[in-house]
Amino acid sequence: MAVSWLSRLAAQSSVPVFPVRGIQGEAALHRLTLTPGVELVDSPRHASILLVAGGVPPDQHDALRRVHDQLPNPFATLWYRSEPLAELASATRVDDPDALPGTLMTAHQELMRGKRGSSPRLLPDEPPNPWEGLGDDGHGGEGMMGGVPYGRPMAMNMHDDIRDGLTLDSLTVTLGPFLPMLPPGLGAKVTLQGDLVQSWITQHAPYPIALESVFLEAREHPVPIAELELARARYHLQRLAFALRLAGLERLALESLRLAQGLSPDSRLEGLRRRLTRCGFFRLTTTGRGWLDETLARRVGGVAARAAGLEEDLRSQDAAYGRLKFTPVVQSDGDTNARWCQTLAEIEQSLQLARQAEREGLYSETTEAIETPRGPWGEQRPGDASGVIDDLLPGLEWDEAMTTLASLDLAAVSEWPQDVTQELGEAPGDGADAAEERRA
Amino acid sequence: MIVNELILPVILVTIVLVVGAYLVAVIDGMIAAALGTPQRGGAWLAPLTQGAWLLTQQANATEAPDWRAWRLAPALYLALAATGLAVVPFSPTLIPTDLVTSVVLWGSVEALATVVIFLHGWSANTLLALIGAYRYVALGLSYILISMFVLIGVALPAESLQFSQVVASQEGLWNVIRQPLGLPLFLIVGLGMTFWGPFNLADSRDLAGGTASTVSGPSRLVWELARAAMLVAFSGVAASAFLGGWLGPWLPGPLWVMLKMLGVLAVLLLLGRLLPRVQPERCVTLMWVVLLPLSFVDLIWAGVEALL
Amino acid sequence: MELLTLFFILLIAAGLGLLIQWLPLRRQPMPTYPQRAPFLGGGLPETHAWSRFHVRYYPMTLLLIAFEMEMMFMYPWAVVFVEQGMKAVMEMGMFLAILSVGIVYGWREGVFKWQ
Amino acid sequence: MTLATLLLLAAALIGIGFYGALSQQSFVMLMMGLELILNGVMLAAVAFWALSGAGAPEGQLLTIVVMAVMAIEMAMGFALVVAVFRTKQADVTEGITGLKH
Amino acid sequence: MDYPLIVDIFFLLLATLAVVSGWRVFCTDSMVRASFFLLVSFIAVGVIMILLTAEYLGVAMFFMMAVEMMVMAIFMVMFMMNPAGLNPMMMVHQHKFSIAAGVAIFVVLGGVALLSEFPDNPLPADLDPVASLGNELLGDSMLIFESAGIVLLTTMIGVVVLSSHRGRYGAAEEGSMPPGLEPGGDPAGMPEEGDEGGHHHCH
Repeated sequence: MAVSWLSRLAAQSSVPVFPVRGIQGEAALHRLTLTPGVELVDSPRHASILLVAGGVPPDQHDALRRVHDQLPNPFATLWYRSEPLAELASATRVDDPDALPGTLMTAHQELMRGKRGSSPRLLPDEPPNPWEGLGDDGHGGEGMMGGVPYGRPMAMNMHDDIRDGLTLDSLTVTLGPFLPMLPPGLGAKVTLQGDLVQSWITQHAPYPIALESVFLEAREHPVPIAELELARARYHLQRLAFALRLAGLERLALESLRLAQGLSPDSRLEGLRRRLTRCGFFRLTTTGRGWLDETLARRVGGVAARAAGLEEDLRSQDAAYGRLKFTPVVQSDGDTNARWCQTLAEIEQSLQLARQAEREGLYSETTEAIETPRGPWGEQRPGDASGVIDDLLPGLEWDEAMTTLASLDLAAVSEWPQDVTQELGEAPGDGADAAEERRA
Repeated sequence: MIVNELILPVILVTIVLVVGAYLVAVIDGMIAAALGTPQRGGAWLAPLTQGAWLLTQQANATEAPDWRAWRLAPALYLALAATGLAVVPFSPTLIPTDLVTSVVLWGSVEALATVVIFLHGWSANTLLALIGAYRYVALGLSYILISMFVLIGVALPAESLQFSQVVASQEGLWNVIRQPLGLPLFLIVGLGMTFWGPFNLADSRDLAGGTASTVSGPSRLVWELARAAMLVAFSGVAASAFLGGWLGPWLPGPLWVMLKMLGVLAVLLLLGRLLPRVQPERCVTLMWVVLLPLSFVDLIWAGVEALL
Repeated sequence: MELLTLFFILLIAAGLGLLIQWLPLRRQPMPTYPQRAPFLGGGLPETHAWSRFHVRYYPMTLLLIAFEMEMMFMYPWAVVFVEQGMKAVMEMGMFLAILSVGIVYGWREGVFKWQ
Repeated sequence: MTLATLLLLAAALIGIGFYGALSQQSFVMLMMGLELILNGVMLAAVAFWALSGAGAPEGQLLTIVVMAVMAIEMAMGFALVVAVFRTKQADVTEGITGLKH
Repeated sequence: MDYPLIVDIFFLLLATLAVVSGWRVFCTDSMVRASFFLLVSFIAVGVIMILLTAEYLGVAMFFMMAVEMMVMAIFMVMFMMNPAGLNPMMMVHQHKFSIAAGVAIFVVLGGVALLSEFPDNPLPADLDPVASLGNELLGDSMLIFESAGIVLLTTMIGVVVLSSHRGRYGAAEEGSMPPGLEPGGDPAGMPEEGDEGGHHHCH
């Protein structure tokens, strides 16, 4: 009796969702962030629903199985525009972004009320290494440091420390591809000593990102500059939102996303920028670390290059932009701080260009070389630049490494455009959201 | 006598702790909604449904945790919060633990909180929790000196290390006005103690939840409850040290204490939502090089003021 | 008496904390090994996380112990501050001077940085 | 709780502390032993102060001084361990004796 | 001086706790547990001190020892192999001798405690222990107070010189570098001297 009462109460809680960010799943997650009653959490242990948003390449299915098995009972899985794993063929699959929040909530409620069973465990219940009863002490090996107690070897000092002279144990782990603070798909083999990154070897490049279709159209025929610039600003705002969420600024992250959602040439960035500066984001959170030299900055391209002082922007080759008196903004320092300053400056510039271009009804003219928000697209699309971080992150403290990573845009550009209906569709919760706010 | 000195205070502390922790969640939800976080359902029900969900969720384990320490840490953190609340005088007579050195006892609660939070992250035996634990220790060992200086500042005019005397010494003028630097510095300590908002170095997002990243179900419920309870205890101490505790016209003393606690809570929760997380290395430097000297200034101010 | 009250309060709070955890856990089976593996976004650790953890702020902790000891003297001093008047003020001056020298020296040597 | 029982407890703590200080190979564990000895000493000092010294303030002062000794011993001890470890990559007592020569 | 029965009961419990946790320090595999067992032992002794009306010293014991044992745990984990005791281990030498020495010391000291006569001079009823300590510190024992300050300052400096490899006079063999690098000069993220507040903002 008491239990059923408890589960009825639990069914009314907001839905804790752990998102696995697959290929092209970001847009749906941005919308979920703004949906009331859904909470995107950072650890699978804090979730009742595993949402696989977007496709996952077959070679990463093992990693997906591991994440799947890390959710505590009871939990359900939901596949958004993604093929469920073979073992979970009967799992719920959703393709319509509008239906996603509703399906999530129903799944959570059914789970709590006991109408839906928990998703089955996929991996065998075995320790990573057999250990019980082996060796001197029954701990899987001999000696103080030998063996595999509880199924895993002990940490040893393998690398000399790179900062002070104390060489202590280093921890080597593979991270990703579904770690929420890394870019989607990025996987790496990382050695840490203390909370300092000793070495970082990128194993899986981040998933290619899909740009809005207007950028692909711009490669084929002239498009309105206003549209192009708004799409650019939207892209940067969404990246900013991710970094702000990471920095614990939930409020500004949401503001940034909302701004992106309702972006028009009349949108203004000043409010967001003022709040960012006032709350100390540039002083307390971003650091002067993560510095890219000229070669590395050129490899990454785009914002990172201009933040490092390279005046490279393909827009200056376009005659239409020339009529708008476009000159690229640049920063000189090339560190995390400079990259965010650059991003903000570029959003502002894009909004201003969009206003001007709309007034004058300008179309882009050059189609051979366009500047995407990710970087220059001349001969070929901006490629994967995740190799850069292998040199950049060693020596950084974990928090610095994550902040640096968030400030870098490394993924390649996909050849497919982002799904249009998804981006332009009205957010389902918007009206209800405002009503809720008033009531609270 | 037993009723007045034993049963009443025990019940009072328990109720204030539990109701206070609930109110922390409610106020935080309201602030979040006011700042634009989309919310479904009322702020009043949300903590209860969340708690119910955690109770029905399975408690997670790790491969080889330090079981006892892992389960004990949240409970001990809650117990520390209760101890902190016990030193708060609710009225001249209604004081759960009126130790002669209750100010120092609160200092020990702060120091022991660091130990407990470390233990919570350490005993899980996973990378992210471990980093969170160690990172928190850097913060915990930095704020403790600031807190001590600020509290010694309020002890000077009272000529006592007893919170009831500290409150009594504010009869004429509250310490928040008499020692203007004190309360802001102390609030920073409060955010640090509960790793809330800008000082959330233990359970931060960049560690996927840090020390709490591997706990789920009832254990996580106790941990979050204890964290909220610690905020309540802290606000009680701040209210008596700086806002004149039970002093105030018209209303009875205990009511004043609770109103002031609510005020401090609201400020803390708002700060937690408005400020970004401070980068750990910068946080330590900030504490030692900026805030600690400021607390020296506060102490000198308090000393000169007490002698005049 | 106040200690007894404190003891009961401690007992209730700690008991509550343990009970909430223990009651639902009685009937729960041990989670499977894959579930217990550390969460690294699908990745795996090579070793146990428990290790000789390289703490990057260790000089700061040692400095703190010395500071903490000074605080030990400060509390009784606070009680008699008003009574003792000028003498106590001089004492305070000396204390703060020592501490400030310690902080400035530590700062110059980069003690508050990650080593 | 009489003076005799308090001193007996102090003696027990000191005894355990001595066992630890003598038997542990590692320098940090050795320091644990020393701390336990000082723990007993402090208890004895307070017991004398409260029950036998008629509240002479020197009793409390002695305790504080012991505590200070403890803190200094710990801070210097750990600093030494760091310095030794940096040159020798070892933490056992033998490492420290090596430093003397 | 007579204490009520409940005090005696609590004393007995606390004494057991202090001794048992003190003993557990040396027979647990996990270094973190060992440090915190020691902390428990200290806290138990601290509570006994409070029962003896040394209210300041008892409570001060809590915060001093909480910080010290936290630092202790950090260093123990840093420098001991197998810090969590995942593999059972025994890191002792001269074991028998040490046990004998420990027991002998207990017997001798315990004998002294039981057999010798100490004057029975309980605390005066009107004594304020904290104020008396404060007055002593600012009165007769001023010298101790002052010299403690100096000694602690020396400790601070000594500790920094010994433990920090980034001292001005030479450094450890590896990983050391002179201070005062040009800002932003090192991609490896070596800490730079004096980069407080000098950060660039956008306006």
